[in-house]
Amino acid sequence: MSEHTEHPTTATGQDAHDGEHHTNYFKIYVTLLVLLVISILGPEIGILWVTLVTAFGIAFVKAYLVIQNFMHLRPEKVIVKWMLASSLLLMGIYFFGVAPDVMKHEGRNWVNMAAMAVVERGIPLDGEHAEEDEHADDGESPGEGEEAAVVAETPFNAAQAYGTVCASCHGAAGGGDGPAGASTTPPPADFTSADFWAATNDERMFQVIKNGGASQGLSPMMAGWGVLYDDDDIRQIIEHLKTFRP
Amino acid sequence: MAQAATEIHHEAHGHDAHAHHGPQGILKYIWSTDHKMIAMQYLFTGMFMGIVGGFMAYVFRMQLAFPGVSVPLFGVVSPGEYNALVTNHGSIMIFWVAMPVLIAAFGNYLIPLMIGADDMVFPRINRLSFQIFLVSVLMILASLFVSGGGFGGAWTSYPPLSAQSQYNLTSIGATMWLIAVALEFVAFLLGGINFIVTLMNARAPGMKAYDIPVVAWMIVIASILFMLSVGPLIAGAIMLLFDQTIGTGFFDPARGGDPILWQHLFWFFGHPEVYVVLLPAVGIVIDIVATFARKKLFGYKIMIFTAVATGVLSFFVWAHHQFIAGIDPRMANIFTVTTLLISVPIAELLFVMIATLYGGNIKLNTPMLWALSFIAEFLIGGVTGIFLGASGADIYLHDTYFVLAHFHYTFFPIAIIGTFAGFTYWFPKMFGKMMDDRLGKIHFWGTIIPFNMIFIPLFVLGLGGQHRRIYNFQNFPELAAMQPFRVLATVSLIIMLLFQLVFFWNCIKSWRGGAKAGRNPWKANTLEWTTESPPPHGNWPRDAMPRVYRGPYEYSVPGREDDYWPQNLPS
Amino acid sequence: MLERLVQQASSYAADIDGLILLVLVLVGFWFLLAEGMFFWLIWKFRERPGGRSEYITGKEKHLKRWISIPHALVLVCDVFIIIASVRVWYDVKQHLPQADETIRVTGQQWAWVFTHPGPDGDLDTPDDIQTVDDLYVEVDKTYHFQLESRDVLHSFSVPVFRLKQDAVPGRRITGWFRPTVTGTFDIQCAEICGIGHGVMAGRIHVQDAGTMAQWVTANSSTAAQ
Amino acid sequence: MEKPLATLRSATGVPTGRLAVWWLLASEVVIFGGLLGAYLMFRLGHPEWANAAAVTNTWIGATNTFVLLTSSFTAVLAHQAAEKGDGVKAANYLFMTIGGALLFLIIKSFEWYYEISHGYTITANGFWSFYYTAAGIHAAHVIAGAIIMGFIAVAARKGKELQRVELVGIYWHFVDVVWIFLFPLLYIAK
Repeated sequence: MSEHTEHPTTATGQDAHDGEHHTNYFKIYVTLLVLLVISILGPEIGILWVTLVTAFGIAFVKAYLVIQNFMHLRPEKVIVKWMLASSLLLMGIYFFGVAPDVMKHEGRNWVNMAAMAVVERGIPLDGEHAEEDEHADDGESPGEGEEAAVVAETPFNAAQAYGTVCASCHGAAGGGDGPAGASTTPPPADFTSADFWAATNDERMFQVIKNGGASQGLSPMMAGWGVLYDDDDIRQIIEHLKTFRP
Repeated sequence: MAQAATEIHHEAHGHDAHAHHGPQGILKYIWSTDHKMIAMQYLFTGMFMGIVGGFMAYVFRMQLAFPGVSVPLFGVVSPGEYNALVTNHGSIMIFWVAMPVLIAAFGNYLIPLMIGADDMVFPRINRLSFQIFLVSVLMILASLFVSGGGFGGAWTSYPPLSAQSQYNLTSIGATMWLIAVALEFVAFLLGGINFIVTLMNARAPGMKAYDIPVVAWMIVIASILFMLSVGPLIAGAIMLLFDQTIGTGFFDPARGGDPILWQHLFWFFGHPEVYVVLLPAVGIVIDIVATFARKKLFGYKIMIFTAVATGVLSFFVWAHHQFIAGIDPRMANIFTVTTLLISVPIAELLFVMIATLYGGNIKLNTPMLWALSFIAEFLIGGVTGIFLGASGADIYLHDTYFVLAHFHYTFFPIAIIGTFAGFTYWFPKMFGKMMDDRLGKIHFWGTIIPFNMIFIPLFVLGLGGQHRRIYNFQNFPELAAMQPFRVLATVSLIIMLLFQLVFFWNCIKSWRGGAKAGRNPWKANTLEWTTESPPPHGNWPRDAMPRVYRGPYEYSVPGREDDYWPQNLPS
Repeated sequence: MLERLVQQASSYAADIDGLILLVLVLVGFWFLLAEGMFFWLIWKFRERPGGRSEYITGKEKHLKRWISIPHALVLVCDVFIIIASVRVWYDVKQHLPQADETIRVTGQQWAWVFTHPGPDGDLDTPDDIQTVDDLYVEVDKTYHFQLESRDVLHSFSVPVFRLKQDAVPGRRITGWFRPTVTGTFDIQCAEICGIGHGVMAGRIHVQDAGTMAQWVTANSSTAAQ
Repeated sequence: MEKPLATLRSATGVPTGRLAVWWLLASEVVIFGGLLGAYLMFRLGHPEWANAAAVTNTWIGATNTFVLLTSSFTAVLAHQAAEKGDGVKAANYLFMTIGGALLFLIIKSFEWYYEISHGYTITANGFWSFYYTAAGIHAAHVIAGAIIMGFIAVAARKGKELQRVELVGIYWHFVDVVWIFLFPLLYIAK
């Protein structure tokens, strides 16, 4: 799906470069390797500006050499250069438009407390840690890996789940008096009332928690949580609710 | 839906199939690389999705007008379903209706014909683009029926709501929505490269840059805008996908991420996206206006340059969607300035379109009515945008129904009016038959009048402080009293939807029994009218491809007997 | 103009309404002019049997004026709007006047939690008063609010105050308002926050100094017990 | 399939295939630009990431840079051979480039295996999330490039579609350039 040789202007597609073939590719290649060595050795000195210049300055030089000589941008039509330049320019606009909000952690009338807390907490420098093998064996994440472990491996805890998803409406003590429940009509179920328990049974509660209140003709504001919790989890939650029973 | 497209096309010109050596039988339609066939696939898929999106609008408007009742054909709308409906209505109408119809369908159909080429430069990439698009269509439709329901976090999909399933309760729906959108982007990246390269390289001999019809220019400028703006959002979509599925924290503040970053990534794409769909519609309208006013354009180059200027400026304005979303207030001032500046090229573009009418001999048939109504209605959408671009006024108007009415006054003219204008104008070329003008006019008035009756009340509601995406306003004492406006909007919507039946009836009737169109029913200049209707595979005989001698809008040239002068006639 | 639809109940509500009116006048002028011109042209140059259009390229000087002069005037109008808009923005969002009292507003799925500083006037002390979905403030007193969110994005919107600000989890965004009218008004959440977004309604109670003082004593004493 | 006339035309003077590759790269620039721009903002705002970055192994990164630079060199030699019409030689150089790609991926997978087994997973913290996402998207490009080069090399050996050797070369050099920037961003800056 590209040019045919019989067409005069496109021929093999390399015509535009005729006469440019004297680039000595090997010389460029060696130059690139020398630059690579410098960019690795530069930061070893440990001075910040040397690191920046050798790491990023040299990256730009290397990219320039590859683009001009290997990709043959030099003899390419000017329109191609405009295309690439404008896409790079847009990235500059993007960076300067976004950085005041994302890179900085405070500004006029706002502070990003969460980001500051994360910076404050820091990441333990565990260079040796990586060398220690016992941690690799038990699969435990060092340092900041904790959160990941929470997401992936913690056994289900019904009380905790109640605290995260149920308590905002049903109240921390199950009284149907959570802050978010204040504005719902009808009000959230009160697990501390005997009437509630008289009117329901395990199967009905299971259905409501799994498929939502609307499935049993109750308030549609009670969402179905079957997406988040499997059947065993829901049964554990029901057991937890029974602890509120008067 | 692609099935319907192919069947209609089959009947329409089943006899010229001998011209090509591609796959035979039914495969010929599914596996075709012909740009016209792919355009039809996009067009009918887009129209089908338009019906889906329209049905969603009907359901949630019914809920707003008559809260809690069982909506006919749907049932009682729960809050979760309401959110899923508004989210998917927005996503579908923009990504699966406006983009495929205006850019992909008209772009595929018109660009090769208008520049005198026999196909797109990469026909197989073109087919791949549609196939990826089709997968994304199936994905978004399937996402509505999975456990937990469709994604309900608005089409902007702001995290943490979209990133964490304990907040949105639709872990599967949200991920499928995101994948569908990402696939759609990939499809349009492939299609876009094809459009751009085709226009740049495959023009007929003699066709210089300023001999290209405006609509082809506009589709290509739109494709370039899309390509250059969507990158950060593709990167963002991958990050959000990882947040949703494997638990990274790119947008989770507790773990060092930042939800504001997503807003920037989204709107860096989201604002140029408005112009991505606007420009093709403008191009279609300009072509139709020139043809039926029998006028040369008032300033062809001005139009191209204002379109480019709008496109360039659109990259500098994105944060006006986030004035009160937590960005630094000092940045808002910069974005106010750039946003208001964008009104200058857009105003110029509209002035030039209006000025083209001066001195014309205006024939008011169906395509022309659609084209003119685009100008009249889009003007309302344009001027109401100034209120929202002015940061001070946006404090009050942000996220109210005023915003909603504003962008429907831009997107409705773009996606619906622009599509109907283009469809009725090129219908004779696509199917070889003339459309019924009387039915067309009934459909036109039956769409335009209810359209205004839907959205003018919503302007009032917005100024009254009613916010978007709330499924039942009875919870707010100050808003409950404005119920009659909501009922008016809903009733108008139902009337408008019913009038669309006239359109489908007109299509079927004209396609089966309409008058034969001939090559050039509108006496237009551009190259697509110099071949048969519908054009055969390859568009022109391979040894008689057209040559171009002049610009596309040489109407009513003094000293010529005909009031048109096709581009390919040697003088 | 807007006050006929929604009451003005804060010190800057009138400024924002004034800006909206200014934009309406400037933009409305251009809108009516363009639409008027448009329909007049359609009527004037409607199809005549045997008629023929003029050949105009748009390069003619005497015709081009009709585009270039309005073009420049649109730019002038833009400048007016930008200046007015930035001034309002500066007063409402960028520059905070001295506060008489600071409150905290926390959004969560799907309720507003308000923290009043209590009698001592300081937040994060034991005598703070927490309320849910009901905010009690005193008329003619300048309030700073610290807006936070516990889970997803919310937006604190009081239409009668013309006040709106998104709450972003992890951030504390400070804003201000000064109620000028006593009464009870709606608080809406203006940023989709999940299935309960539609019920996330609050009420703001603007009271005179006496009632407010009573309310503070009554509630902080119960909190202290 | 017979090629359309459209594909053979070249109104700009740039061959159609090459123009399309340049546009593809322009769109890739904004994809990587968006991601690396976000990374840069977070990195500058979070000085503590330096401790996470300290764990990355500069020498493995440098070896991979060397491998990619070398494969770029063989890609350009393949282009040179294709220009002279020597399909077999071009194909051989392309196979060497594919070899470079495979070597790169093998080194990468050992590196990732080591890091993941020590608990530095993608969810460990922000730095590691960006590390795996950016390098992963880059690796996906390496894999895609290697597969495309395989097809082109097989065709080139038969002397067909030699102009495609240059097209895939341009793409490959771009993948190289992305790595040239990823290397200091992820490995050197500690």
